[in-house]
Amino acid sequence: MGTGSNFGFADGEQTGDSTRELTYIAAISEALREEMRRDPNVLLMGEDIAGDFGGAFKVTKGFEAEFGARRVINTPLAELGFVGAATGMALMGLRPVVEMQFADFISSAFDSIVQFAATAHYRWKGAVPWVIRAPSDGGIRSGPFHSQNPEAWFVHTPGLKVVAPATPADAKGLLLAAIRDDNPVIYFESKPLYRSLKGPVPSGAEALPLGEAAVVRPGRDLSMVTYGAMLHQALAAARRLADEGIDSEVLDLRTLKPLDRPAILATARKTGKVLVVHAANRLAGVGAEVAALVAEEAFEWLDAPVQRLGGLDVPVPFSPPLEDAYRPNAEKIYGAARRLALY
Amino acid sequence: MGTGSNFGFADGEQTGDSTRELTYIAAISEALREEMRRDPNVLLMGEDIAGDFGGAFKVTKGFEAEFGARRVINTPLAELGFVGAATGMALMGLRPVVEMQFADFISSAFDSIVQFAATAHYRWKGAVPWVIRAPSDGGIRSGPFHSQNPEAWFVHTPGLKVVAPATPADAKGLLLAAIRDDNPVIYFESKPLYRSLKGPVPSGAEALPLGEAAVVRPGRDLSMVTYGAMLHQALAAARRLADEGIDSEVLDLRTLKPLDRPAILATARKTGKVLVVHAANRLAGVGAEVAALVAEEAFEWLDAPVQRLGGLDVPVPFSPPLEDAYRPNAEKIYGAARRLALY
Amino acid sequence: MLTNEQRLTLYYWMLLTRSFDETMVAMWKQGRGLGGTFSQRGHEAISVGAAYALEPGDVIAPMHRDLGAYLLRGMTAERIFGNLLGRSGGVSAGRDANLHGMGDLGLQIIGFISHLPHSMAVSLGAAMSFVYRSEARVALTFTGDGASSAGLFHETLNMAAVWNAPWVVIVENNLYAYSTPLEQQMKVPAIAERAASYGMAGVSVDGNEVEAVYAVTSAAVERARCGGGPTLIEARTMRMLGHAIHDGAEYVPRSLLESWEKRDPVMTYRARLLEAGVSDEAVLSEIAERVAAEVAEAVARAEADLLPDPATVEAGVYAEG
Amino acid sequence: MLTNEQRLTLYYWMLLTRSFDETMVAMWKQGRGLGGTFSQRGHEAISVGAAYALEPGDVIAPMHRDLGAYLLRGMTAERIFGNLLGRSGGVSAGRDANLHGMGDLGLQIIGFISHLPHSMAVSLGAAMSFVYRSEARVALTFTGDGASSAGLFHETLNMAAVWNAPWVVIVENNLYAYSTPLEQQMKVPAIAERAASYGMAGVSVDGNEVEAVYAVTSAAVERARCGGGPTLIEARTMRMLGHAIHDGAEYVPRSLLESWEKRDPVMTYRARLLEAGVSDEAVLSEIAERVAAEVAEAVARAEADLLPDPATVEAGVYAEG
Ligand SMILES: Cc1ncc(C[n+]2csc(CCOP(=O)(O)OP(=O)(O)O)c2C)c(N)n1
Ligand SMILES: Cc1ncc(C[n+]2csc(CCOP(=O)(O)OP(=O)(O)O)c2C)c(N)n1
Ligand SMILES: [Mg+2]
Ligand SMILES: [Mg+2]
Repeated sequence: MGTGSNFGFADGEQTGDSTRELTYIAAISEALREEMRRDPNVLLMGEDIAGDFGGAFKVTKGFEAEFGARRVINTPLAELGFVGAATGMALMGLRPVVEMQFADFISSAFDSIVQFAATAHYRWKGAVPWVIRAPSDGGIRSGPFHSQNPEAWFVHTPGLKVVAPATPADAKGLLLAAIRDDNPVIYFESKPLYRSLKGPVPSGAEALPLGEAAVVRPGRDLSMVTYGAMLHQALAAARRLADEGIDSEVLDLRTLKPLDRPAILATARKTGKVLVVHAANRLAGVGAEVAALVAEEAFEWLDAPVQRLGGLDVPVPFSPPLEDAYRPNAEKIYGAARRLALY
Repeated sequence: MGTGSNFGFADGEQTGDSTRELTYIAAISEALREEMRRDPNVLLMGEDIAGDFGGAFKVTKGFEAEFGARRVINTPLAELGFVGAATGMALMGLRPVVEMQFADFISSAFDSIVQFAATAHYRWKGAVPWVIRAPSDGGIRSGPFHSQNPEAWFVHTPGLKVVAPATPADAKGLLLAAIRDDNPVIYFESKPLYRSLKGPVPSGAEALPLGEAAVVRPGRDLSMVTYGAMLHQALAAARRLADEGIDSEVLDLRTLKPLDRPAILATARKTGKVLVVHAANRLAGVGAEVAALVAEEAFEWLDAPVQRLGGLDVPVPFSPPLEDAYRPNAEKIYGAARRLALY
Repeated sequence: MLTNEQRLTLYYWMLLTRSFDETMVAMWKQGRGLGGTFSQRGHEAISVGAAYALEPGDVIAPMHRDLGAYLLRGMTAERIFGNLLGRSGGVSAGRDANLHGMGDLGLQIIGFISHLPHSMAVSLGAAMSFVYRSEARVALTFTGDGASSAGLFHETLNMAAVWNAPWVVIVENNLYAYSTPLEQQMKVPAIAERAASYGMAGVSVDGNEVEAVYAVTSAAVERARCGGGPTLIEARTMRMLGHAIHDGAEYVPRSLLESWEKRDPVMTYRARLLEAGVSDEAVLSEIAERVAAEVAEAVARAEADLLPDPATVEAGVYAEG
Repeated sequence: MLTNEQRLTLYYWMLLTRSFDETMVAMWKQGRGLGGTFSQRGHEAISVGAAYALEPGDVIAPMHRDLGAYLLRGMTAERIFGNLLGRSGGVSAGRDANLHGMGDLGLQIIGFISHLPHSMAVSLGAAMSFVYRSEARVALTFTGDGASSAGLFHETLNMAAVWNAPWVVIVENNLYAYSTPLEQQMKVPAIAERAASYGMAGVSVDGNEVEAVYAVTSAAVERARCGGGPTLIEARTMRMLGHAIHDGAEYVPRSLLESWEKRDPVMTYRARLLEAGVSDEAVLSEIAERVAAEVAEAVARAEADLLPDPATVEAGVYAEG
């Protein structure tokens, strides 16, 4: 159910100034708007995205007025069907951007994503240039069905690309890249960052490359490898560690498939100590792949065991003490990183 | 599509002798038959399982005659719906065993499995004691849609149990355990082993515990951690290595969720060298969790980097040279294990 | 025919539902809520009328606007407020949000999940367990106009018909799915008529008339109980507030709301009871006072209840035993 | 009205389809196959009659018994045999099995996946791309009686109707889904009538009469092309062999097969052509010889073709550029 969160209201970001700061969600809207202006093949589909309403999070508020109902399509409640339809449009050369109302509902379209869209090019050169935008993650008291981070399912599935930006600039640049990419891309946007995070965003419509991680904070003593909202928790932990003389490198993966293996291995080899952090369930999560990769290919450089922090192996609980116990945060990252540094 | 494979025919196993050998598939049939005789709450559902036909692989041939149409229910082609119905039956205390015609089609029921069945007990103490039997794995020229090993999706999902037997005895004992377990269990059976593998099977209806791995071959020099059909490839590789004086320990995980962490760590600490092998796609597969676990908790004991062998990051291709390139086998395991031993 | 006492009972449950709902909405506006929640304003006649048609052994799988059904089945207002507030005494003990996860098999209630319309298939399974065990029980569930676009709607109706299941589904057609009006959801918005193409009974009812809802549901439930097979009931009503608590529903024409306001299921039933001499102002006021007190006490207890102990976060993922 | 030349064209494609199919079945029996495969025997009139109703720019998404549609759209028998045999010159270059993965956008063909009925939604999307670009094109797809039980059937029909898409679906009702007869799949096996509850045109046709299939499909396609919206066509026929090559279909009553055998779409059409004086034995035999030669040559070339180079196994997962 589209339960309310305080992130449900647009707050009319101003645009146009090339040095301006935007919220994370405004950066997403801007990427969509600019790309729709640029490329007539881009269209939007999803539940409740049209009209003055503009979607559960108002990302597409005003879009129907600008681009018309032809390019901003409200769908019935039928994720499997409308993702399949997006695949058909994409095969015909359009570039549909599909909004899941919440990332949690992507499981309702799972079959169409992993079986049809993901495999069409390998099997018969059917290119499927769609993007699914999936508002993911929790920490905002939304319960098991509005807090999920289902990226691992898709990273494991051949043929998809998976993106998870952590900053407004990346949100814009990677969404542009995702739309322009000729493959099915799942774009996990972070609900907790929507309106809590502001940052500089270039006003030009320049795409960032998919598949490139970013060293957000260089450091010597240990590496934190993370993505999405956890980047900011990791940075907070790193600041606190810095006060204690521990110098953390923080790597933001940004793209989860394809993973930037060289960047992961570079930081691991540089510091010799790696802590992988994500909000998704830890067990068999994307962090397991990162840790396994490091263990396999940076073994000789490691001075301590690769550590992982992630959600517990339970559905995301609703009540604050439970959700806080479930989820990594700066405090827990600080503790794990400190132990690692002192190893 | 239910394409043919040479595993599609029953061959009338004899039963009744307590020292007898059964094929892997006959062991599955036997477990179902005995448990249905024992527990009136056990029933079967799935496409084409009833009547004289008895399912795409004939596992339930003759069952309708013995147990009646009430307990052997042919469903329409509606995986999402009939898994949901099984969940409702299970909530009412029945123990449905659902047959997927092929494991590949489990994605069609994904939503119901991961969102409803997996979470009901955590959320409101709704116990869901069903089993989904999923004929999985390839190597038999069945192409991208009849060769999948989708276990990682479910291992990552809180609330499920996941089983993957590699021998006829385990196939029987773990299926009995899965049916008697009060939780939703996905039971991945191995198509390539169905009729190619025979082994001793106890005639009694004794369940094996879920969550316990087995050291199938003790050894000193390195550990192979695997499950399903790959166990036999690993054992073949181990025999060849033994001829060269390399002594491999082979651990069969048997249950993938919950993972037997102590057994994994014990073998890792014993040999200091671990090779994880599965037929599923390697990237972010179950092997990543195993490797990450070893890297994290057996670090001090490791004499070489944890290695993984798995399927490539592509849909399972059909044509023999491609499928062979895609998939691990004894030869590839031998090579990787040898390199590891010599590290 | 309903007795006067039964009519007052229906009124009581509708008023309790309404009072709960109004209190909840007010609390959330005051910042005393946690996360989001759903108002069911306008749906009282459906959830109460339908649930009243069940026997105690029947199973019910409500959706997010069926507060009345939970209450009538014996789930206390305190436990439900506790769920909304994430308290340890809430139905899900803080694990699930708002009206989700409020299952209690002791009360024969199957908990709801967000993903629509999964209660349909699951409740069909419950119904099939009754057939399996030759029990004269029925399963009833609810779904929405929006949810009827999902494939599971079709899969479930089709299987229910083929299996001749003792199962009843009520489609609460409240003209909107979130912001999406009916005409963007389906070309022929006669949902009850879809039943025919499955070989299932289908009937449409005024969802603002509690006795009418009760009557068609009773008939469907009793037919199901006697082996007569499933029924699809379309109950027409209007969602009177936003989709969820944060939603102002500016997309709904005000005139539409005004016309439905005149047909408010609680107020019209109250007037009817007076008119027909079933009751008098004094009795109805006494019910209103009782309801207000119950709700106030439920809120007070729920607010005073503890949040769950974080040490329990990993408990209960699996059933043991 | 069809010209005599068109009639012979239809006959040619049906015969090519049949001949391909018989050759394939024989090869698999001889152990010259790879993996499993599907016979479409009995379905020639549907796949050929429907595909013949399309313009070259229209899109088609066939399912596993629509060999005739692939051939008629220009996919050569050699490429299809190559696909069946996992050869590098096969449509999917050895990546996909039997009749799966035979997409070729140059021929406006969308490839099939096992998971039923995904071609429905995907082809609807293709149709919507024509609306988007204001092109007078139509998308046509096929599905089965079995696949019609899946939720995606409902989701797609509903959206096609709401969006008034230039889209046509043909349900090949061949009385069985694998071993499951119609009565275990649906209570009211009048699939065409389901269209009404979506607000869509629905029509039933004899699937063994190629001209009848052509006629209803043409009408539906032309209506769709002119903005008249989607159509659901139910084509009734019988699956004459097993579900797939390994399946002896012992569950099908022999008498049922015998009665349908008399209505064989290829043989009855041949007789009709002779009877109506459209053609004579000599011409038809000449066609048969031509067809036999084409199939033989296709098989020879496909069998002589190389298996794919294992070094290419990771190529092509992603589209580049
Ligand atoms: C599969 C799925 N997709 C999306 C949602 C988000 N969502 C919650 S309620 C809702 C609208 C439901 O409309 P309807 O069924 O008419 O019920 P109503 O809220 O009007 O009572 C949507 C789109 C969901 N809960 N499930
Ligand atoms: C989602 C899904 N579940 C199961 C299957 C396995 N399967 C392949 S074909 C088939 C029967 C299909 O019947 P129908 O749609 O009538 O087509 P037909 O084979 O009769 O032409 C089944 C169950 C599948 N392909 N897809
Ligand atoms: Mg509604
Ligand atoms: Mg069929």
